[in-house]
Amino acid sequence: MVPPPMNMPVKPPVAALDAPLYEAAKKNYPQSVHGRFRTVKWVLMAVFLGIYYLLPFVRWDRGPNSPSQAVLVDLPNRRFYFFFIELWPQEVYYFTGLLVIAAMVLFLMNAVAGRVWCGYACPQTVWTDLFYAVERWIEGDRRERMKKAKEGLTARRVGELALKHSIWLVIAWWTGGAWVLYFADAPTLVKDLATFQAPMVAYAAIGILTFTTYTLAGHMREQVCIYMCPWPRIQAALTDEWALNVTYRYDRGEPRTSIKKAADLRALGQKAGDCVDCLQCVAVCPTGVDIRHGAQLGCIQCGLCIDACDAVMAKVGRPTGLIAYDNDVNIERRLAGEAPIYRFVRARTIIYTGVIALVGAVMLYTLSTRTLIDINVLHDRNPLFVALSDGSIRNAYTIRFLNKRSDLRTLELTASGVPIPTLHVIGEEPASRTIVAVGPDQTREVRVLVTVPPAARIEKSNAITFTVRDVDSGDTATVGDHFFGP
Amino acid sequence: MAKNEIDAVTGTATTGHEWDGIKELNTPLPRWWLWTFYACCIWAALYMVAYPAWPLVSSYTSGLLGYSSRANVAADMAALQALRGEKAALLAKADLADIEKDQALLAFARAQGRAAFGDNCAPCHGSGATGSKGYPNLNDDDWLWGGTLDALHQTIQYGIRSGNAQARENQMPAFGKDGTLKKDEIVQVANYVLSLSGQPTRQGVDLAAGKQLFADNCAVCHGEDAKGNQELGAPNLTDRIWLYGGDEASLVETITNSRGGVMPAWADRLDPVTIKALAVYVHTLGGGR
Amino acid sequence: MSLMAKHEILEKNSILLLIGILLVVSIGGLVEIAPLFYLKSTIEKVEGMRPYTPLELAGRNVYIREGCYTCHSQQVRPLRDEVERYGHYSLAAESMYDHPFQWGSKRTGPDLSRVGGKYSDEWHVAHLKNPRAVVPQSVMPGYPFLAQADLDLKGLAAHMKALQTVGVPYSEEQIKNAAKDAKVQATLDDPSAADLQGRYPKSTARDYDGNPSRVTEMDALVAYLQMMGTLVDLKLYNDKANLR
Amino acid sequence: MAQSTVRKTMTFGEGGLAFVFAVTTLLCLVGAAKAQDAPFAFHAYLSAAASVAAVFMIFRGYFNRPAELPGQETDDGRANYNDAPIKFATAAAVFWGVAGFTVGLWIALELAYPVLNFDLPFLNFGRLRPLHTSAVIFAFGGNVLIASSFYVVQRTCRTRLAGHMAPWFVVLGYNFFIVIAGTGYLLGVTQSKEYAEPEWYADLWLTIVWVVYLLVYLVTIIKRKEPHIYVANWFYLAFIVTIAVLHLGNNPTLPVSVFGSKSYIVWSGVQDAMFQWWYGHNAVGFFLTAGFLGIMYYFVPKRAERPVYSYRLSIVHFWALIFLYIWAGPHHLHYTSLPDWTQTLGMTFSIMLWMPSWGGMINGLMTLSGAWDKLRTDPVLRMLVVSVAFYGMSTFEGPMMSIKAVNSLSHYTDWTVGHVHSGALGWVGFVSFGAVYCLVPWLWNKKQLYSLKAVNWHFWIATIGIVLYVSAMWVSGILQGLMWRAYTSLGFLEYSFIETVEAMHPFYAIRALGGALFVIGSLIMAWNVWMTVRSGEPAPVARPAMQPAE
Repeated sequence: MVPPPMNMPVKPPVAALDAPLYEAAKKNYPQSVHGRFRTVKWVLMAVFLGIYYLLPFVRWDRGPNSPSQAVLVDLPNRRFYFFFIELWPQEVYYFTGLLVIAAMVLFLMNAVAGRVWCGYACPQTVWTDLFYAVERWIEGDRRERMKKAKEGLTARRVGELALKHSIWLVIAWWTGGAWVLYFADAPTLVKDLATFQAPMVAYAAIGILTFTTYTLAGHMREQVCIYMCPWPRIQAALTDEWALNVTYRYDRGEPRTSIKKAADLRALGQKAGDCVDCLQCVAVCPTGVDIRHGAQLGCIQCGLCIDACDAVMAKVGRPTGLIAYDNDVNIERRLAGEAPIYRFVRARTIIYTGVIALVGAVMLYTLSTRTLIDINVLHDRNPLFVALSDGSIRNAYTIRFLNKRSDLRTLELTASGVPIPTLHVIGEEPASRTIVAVGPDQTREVRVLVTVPPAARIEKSNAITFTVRDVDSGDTATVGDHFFGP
Repeated sequence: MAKNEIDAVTGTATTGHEWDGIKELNTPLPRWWLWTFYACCIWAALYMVAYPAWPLVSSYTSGLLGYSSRANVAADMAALQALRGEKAALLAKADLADIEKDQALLAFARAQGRAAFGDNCAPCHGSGATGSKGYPNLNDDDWLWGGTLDALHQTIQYGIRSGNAQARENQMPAFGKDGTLKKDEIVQVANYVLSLSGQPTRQGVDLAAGKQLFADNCAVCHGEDAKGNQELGAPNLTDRIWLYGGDEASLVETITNSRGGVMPAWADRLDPVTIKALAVYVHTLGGGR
Repeated sequence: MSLMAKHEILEKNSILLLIGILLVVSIGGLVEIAPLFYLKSTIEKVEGMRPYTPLELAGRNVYIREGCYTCHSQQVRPLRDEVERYGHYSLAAESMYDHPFQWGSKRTGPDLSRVGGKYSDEWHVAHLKNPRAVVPQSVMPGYPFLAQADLDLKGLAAHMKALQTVGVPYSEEQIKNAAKDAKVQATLDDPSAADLQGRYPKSTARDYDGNPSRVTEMDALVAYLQMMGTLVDLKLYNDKANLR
Repeated sequence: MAQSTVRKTMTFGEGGLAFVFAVTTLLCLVGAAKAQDAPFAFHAYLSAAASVAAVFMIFRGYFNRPAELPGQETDDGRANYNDAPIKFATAAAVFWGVAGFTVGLWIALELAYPVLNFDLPFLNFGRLRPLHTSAVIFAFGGNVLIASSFYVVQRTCRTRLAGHMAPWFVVLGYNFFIVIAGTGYLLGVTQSKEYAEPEWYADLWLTIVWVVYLLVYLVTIIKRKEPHIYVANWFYLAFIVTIAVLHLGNNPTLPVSVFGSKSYIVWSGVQDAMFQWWYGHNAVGFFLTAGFLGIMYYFVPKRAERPVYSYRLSIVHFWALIFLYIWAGPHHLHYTSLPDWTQTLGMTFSIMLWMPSWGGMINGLMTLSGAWDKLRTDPVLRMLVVSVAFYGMSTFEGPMMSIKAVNSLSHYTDWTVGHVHSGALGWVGFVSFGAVYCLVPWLWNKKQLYSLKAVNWHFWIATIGIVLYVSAMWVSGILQGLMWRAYTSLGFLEYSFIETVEAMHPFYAIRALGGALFVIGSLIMAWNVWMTVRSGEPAPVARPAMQPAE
C-alpha cells in the first residue's frame, strides 16, 4: 500500500533533557460545521440524551404490588425492572447474555464501519460534543476561541469563562442526577433530592458523576480516547480491510495544489489533486487529527471532516466525497483503475450477526418461558434423619418458594420418590395440609418434615422429588434432593 | 555523544540511543497522566491521615476518624438488632399459639431461637438438637414432659429438677439400691421392659414374673400399658427411643439406681422473648406434639 | 530535567541499578511486615487457644494435601452478613499456631473457620465421601479414598517436633504421646480419653468416621473440621479491647 | 580460525558441574532409599535420573564441541549470540502453555460438572488447581520470560550471553523444577501457599537456579557493548531480583525430615498471611507485570518498527511501579484479622499504583503512533496491542477492587477469578503469544511464520474465549457477592450458601466454553510453531546486525 503522504507541520523539536517534565495537552478548537453527518450526530445526540434524561420518568403499570417505573434497578429488594421484564438476582445470567451481545454488536459495528460507535454513540463523544456546543455558543467559533485563548483575561472573558463552566457544571450535575433516578422511584427521589430528604449515597453519587462528567467531557475530551480507553486498541486489532472508515481518498486528492494552480494544470491536461490544502478537515476535527495521514489512533470516525470537505469541494466546483466512508481496498482498486466494491456480507459480519441472533433468541426464549414459580430445598445437615417412636423415619427440609408474579399465589407441595411420604409444613394447621400461600413478588421459606412409615423399606439414601403446583394456574416447579434412612 | 534526531511522524526528538534498532522518543509525560497520579497520591495521603495507617514503635497511627472495621461490624450488628427489636416486641406480645401461624413471626422466632439454642442448649443437646445419652433428642416425637408449645415453654422456663419452685419434678425410685426389688427381680422387670418394645429377651428369664413386678411397681407412673405419662415425666417404654440406653444392662442400671437428669431453669438467665423463641424453635424441629 | 539526566548514572551502571531496585522494593515489605512481629495489638488476648491435637494436626495436613484451601476460606470477615452466616469474625489469635495459615482466597464453598460442631460427624463423612449424596447442588469433589487410607500414627511425633521448633508450644509430653493420643481421639469411650483431654482441653474422643476398627484419614479430617473455630472462648473474649 | 593450535580441555565449569551432578546422583539415590513417603522417593529417583542425564549431557557437549569455546564474536565482528537455550525455553513455553491451559479447562469443567473429579485424589480440583496456576504462571510464563529475557539482553547489549553452560543450567534447571513441582501437586505434595506451593526441596533447587539466572543476566549486562542499559532490561532485572527476594521471604520452611516431602513454614497465622500476600501480589507485580513489561518494551517497538513513545515516562513509571507494587499485598487481606492499619496501606498504595501501571500501557500503545495501519496486516502486532489494552483494563480494575468497599463484595467471589484471567489471558497470554510468534522465526532463522492466517485464527478464537470467560466471571462474581449479603425484610440472610453455588452453574459452563476456545487457540499456535520450525521458508540472509548507535 502506498503510504499516505506526510506533510504535517513539524512541532518544534523537544530537546532531549531540558524539556519540561510533562507536556500541556494540546487544546483543540474544533470549528462548527454543517452537513449530513453533523445532522446525524445532532439527531443521535438528542435521542441518546433524551433517553438518558427522561427514561426514569417513564411509567409502566405492574399492578399494585410492584413499582411502576419502566426501568428501575431496585437494589434494596434486589430486583431489576425493564418494561415487561422483571429479573431476580438468580437470573442475572441474562446480563452475561447482554454483555456478550453488547460485545458482538460492537464487533459488528466495527466490521461494518470501524469506530462508528466512538464517533456517534459513545457517551464520551456525546457529552464532549454537547460541551463543545456550549463552548462555541458562549465563546464563539474556532478563530475567536483561539484568539481569546491567546489574549489575557478581561472582565468579559472572565464572565464568559464563568458562564461556560457554570453551564458545564449544570449539565454534569444533571447527568449525575439522572443516573440516581434509575435506582429509585424517580418522581419521589426528585422531590426528596430537592428537599434534602434523599439518602446521602444519592448525593454522593451525583457529586461523583458531576465531577467525572465535568472532567471527562469538559477537560479530558479526546485524551480519554487516545490514552485511556481500551476499545480503540482492541478495535484496531479486530478490524479488517473491508470495514468502512473515514478515509481521505488520496488517490484523488494528491498532489495537493491551490485552486488556481489546479485549474491551470487541468487546463493543460495534467493530473491535479482535488485537495486544496484548506485544512478545513483539521479545523473541524474534535480530536485534532489530520485525516489525510490515514488511519490513526486519534480518529473517532465521526465524519465531521467529511462534511467540512464536502462543503469546500462544492464551493470549488469539484465532486464531493474526497473524504468519505470508504475502505483501503477501494483506494487500491481505484489506483489500479478498477471500480470500487463494498462488501458488507462477509464471514465476519455473518458470524457476528449469527451470534447476536443466537444469544438474543436464547434470551428471548428463556425470558418468555421463564417460570414465575420456583422452589429451592435444603436438607437438614444435623440430624440427617430422625427415627420416631413408632419406627417411622423423618427427614427435615427447609424449602423456599419463589413467587415471581405480582399477586398472591396458593401453592401445593407434594413429594415423590419415597414410599408413602407424609408431609408436614410447620406453621400450617392441620399438619396434613401442604398448601402454602406466597405473597406477591416474594419468597417464602418453610420448614417441611417428611415422614415415611416404619413398614416402608428405604435405603440409606433415597432420591426424593418435591413438586410445587400453583393451585389456580397449575404451573409447577420441581426440585430433587435426598431422603436419608438408618 | 548521542545525537537527537527528530522523529518524522511525531516531530519529537529521540534520546539518541539505539538498541538493536530500537530508539526512544523523549516525549514529555502526558499532563493528565501526571496530574491523575498526583491526585491519587494526595487522596492516598488524606486517606492515611483519616484512617489507621502507619506502624510506629509500639502502636500505629489510628487516624482522625477513629475507624475500626471491628467497631463497624459491632455497630452494624447493633443496628440489625435494633431492627429485629421491633420484631421482638411483636414476639413478646404475641400469644404463644399464634406465633407459628404468622410466617414473619415464625421466621423471626426460629432465627432467634436457633441462635439462642446454639449458645445455650447445644452444649448438652448437641448443635442439631439430636441429644446424647442422658440428654434427649429434640427432633423426634418422644417427649418426656410433653412436646406441645406450652409444655416446652414451661420446661424451658423452669427446667427439670433445677431447684426452681416450678421446675418439672419427679423421682423414679432406686428399686435396687433401696432394696425394693432383688437383683433377679430387676432382671425380670428389665427383660419384660425389653419385650415391650419388641426387643429380644434373655433366655430363661420369667417374663410373666417381670410383668407382675412391673404392674406392682412401675405401672403407677409408666401406666399399665407402659406408654408413660407426660404429666409425671414418665417415659414411654414401648418405643425404641431410650434416653439412657435400651439394652438390658442399661435398664438394670436404671431400675437399680434410678436416673434423674437436670435441666436448668432458663427463666433465670434468658429474657422471656428469647425463651418464647426457643420454645418455638424446638417445637418446629420435629413439629412438636 | 536534570533529574532525568541523573538517571543516566543508573542506566550506565548495572550494579547501581541492581542496588537501586533492591532498595526501592525493600521498603514496602519492611514497613508492612516487620511491625506485625512486634506490635502487641496484632494478636489478640484470648482464652482457650491451644495447639492442635495429633489427630487434628493430621487432619489439617490432609486438608492441605487435598487443596481444600483452593475453595474454602477460613476467615470470617467483620462484615454483618458473614458474622451472621458463619459466626464471630475470625481473630488473629485463632490462627497463631497455623503453619502455614489457611485463610484462603476464594469461596467456591462456604467458609469453614467455624464449622466445628455445626453438623454431625455422620453428615461430614457422608458429605466427604459423596457431597452430592447429601447436598445435590454441591460441586465439591468426592473424597471416598480418605476412609480407606490408614493414618500414619507413628510419624506424628516428628511433625509435632518440627512445629515445636518453629514456635508451636508443644510440650515434650505431648510429643511423646502423639501416636497414642491420635488413636485415643479416634476411639469412642477410650479409657485414656481423660489423659488426652488433660493434654488438649476441649478435645473430644470418638469414632469420627463410623469405622471403629481403623484410624483413617477420614477420622483425622473430620476431627479437624469438628474442632474448627471452637477453641477460643468467645464469651470471655473482649471485643472492645481488641479493636485495631 | 586457528583452532588446531588449541588443545581441547575440559573447562573448570564442565568438569566441576559434572562432578557436582555425579555427587547429586548419589545423594538422590540415598534420599530415595531412606525416603519417608512415596512422593519423596519418586522425586529422589527423578532427580537422580535428571542428574545422570546432566552428567551425560555435559560430556556429550564436551565431546561434540570444538576445542575452543564459542567466541564472543563471529568472524565478521558481530556478537555471537547464544540462542540454543532460548530455543529450548521457547519450545517448552509452548508445550507448558498448552498443558497449563488444558488443565485449566479441565478444572473449569469440574466446577461445572463435578462428576469429572472421578473421586480420584490426583484428579480432584484441589490438587489440579495449583497444577493449573503453576503451569501457566511459572511453566508457561516463566519459560517465555527466560527465553525472551535471554534473547533481549543479548540483542540490546550487543553481546553474547554470559557463561558457557550457565544459560543451559538455568533453562533446564528451571524446567526440572517445574516437573518436580507439577508431579508433586498431583501426588499431594504442597505447602498450600498459593502460587508458592512447591515443597522445600523444590524451593531450594529453584533458589540455586534463580541465582544462576540472575548472575547470567547481570554479567551479560555488565559486559554490554551499548553504553546505556535498555529499559526492557531494567524491567527484567527488577523481575529477577525481586522474585528472588519474594521467594526467599515466603518460603523459609523446616522439613519434618530431610527424607520426607512435608515441611512447616516458620511463619504462622497473621504474619504468614502477610508474607504470603506480599509474595502473592508481587508475583503478579514482578513476574506477571514487570517481566512481561520487559517483553513489551522490546517486542512492541521492534515489531512496529517505531521508537518507544517516551523515555522519561519509562523512567518515571518504572521506579514508581516497582516502589509502589510492593506495598499492595494487604489488599488481598481486606477485612481479615490483619490489622486495619496494614489494610489501609495496601489499599492506598494500590490506588497510587494505577497511573504507574498505565504509564506502561501508554508507552506500549503510543509507540504505535505512525504504525497504526500495520495492525490491519500484522496479526502478531495485533496480539501485542490487544495485550497492552488488556493490561490497561486489568490495572484499572485492580486498584478499583482494592478499595475496601468494593473488595468486601468482590473478595472470595469469581470476580477475582475474572479479574485475574482478564490479566492472565489478555495481557500475559497475548503478549507471550506475540513474543513467541516473533521469536520462533527469528530463532530458527525463518523468513516468517508458517502461517500468518493461523495467527489470525488464534487471535480471534482466543479473543472470543476471553470475552466469554471474563463476562461470565464478572457477572457471577457480583451476583454471588450480592447474594451472600442479601437480607430479607425481616432482617435475616436471604440465601443459604448452597443456593449461591447453584446460581453459579450457568456461569461455570460459559466460563468453561471460553476456556475451551482459549485452549483451541493455543493448539493452533503450537501447530503453527511446529510447522514454522519444521518447514518454514528459511530467511534469505541472516538478520543484519544493527549498526552501533554512535
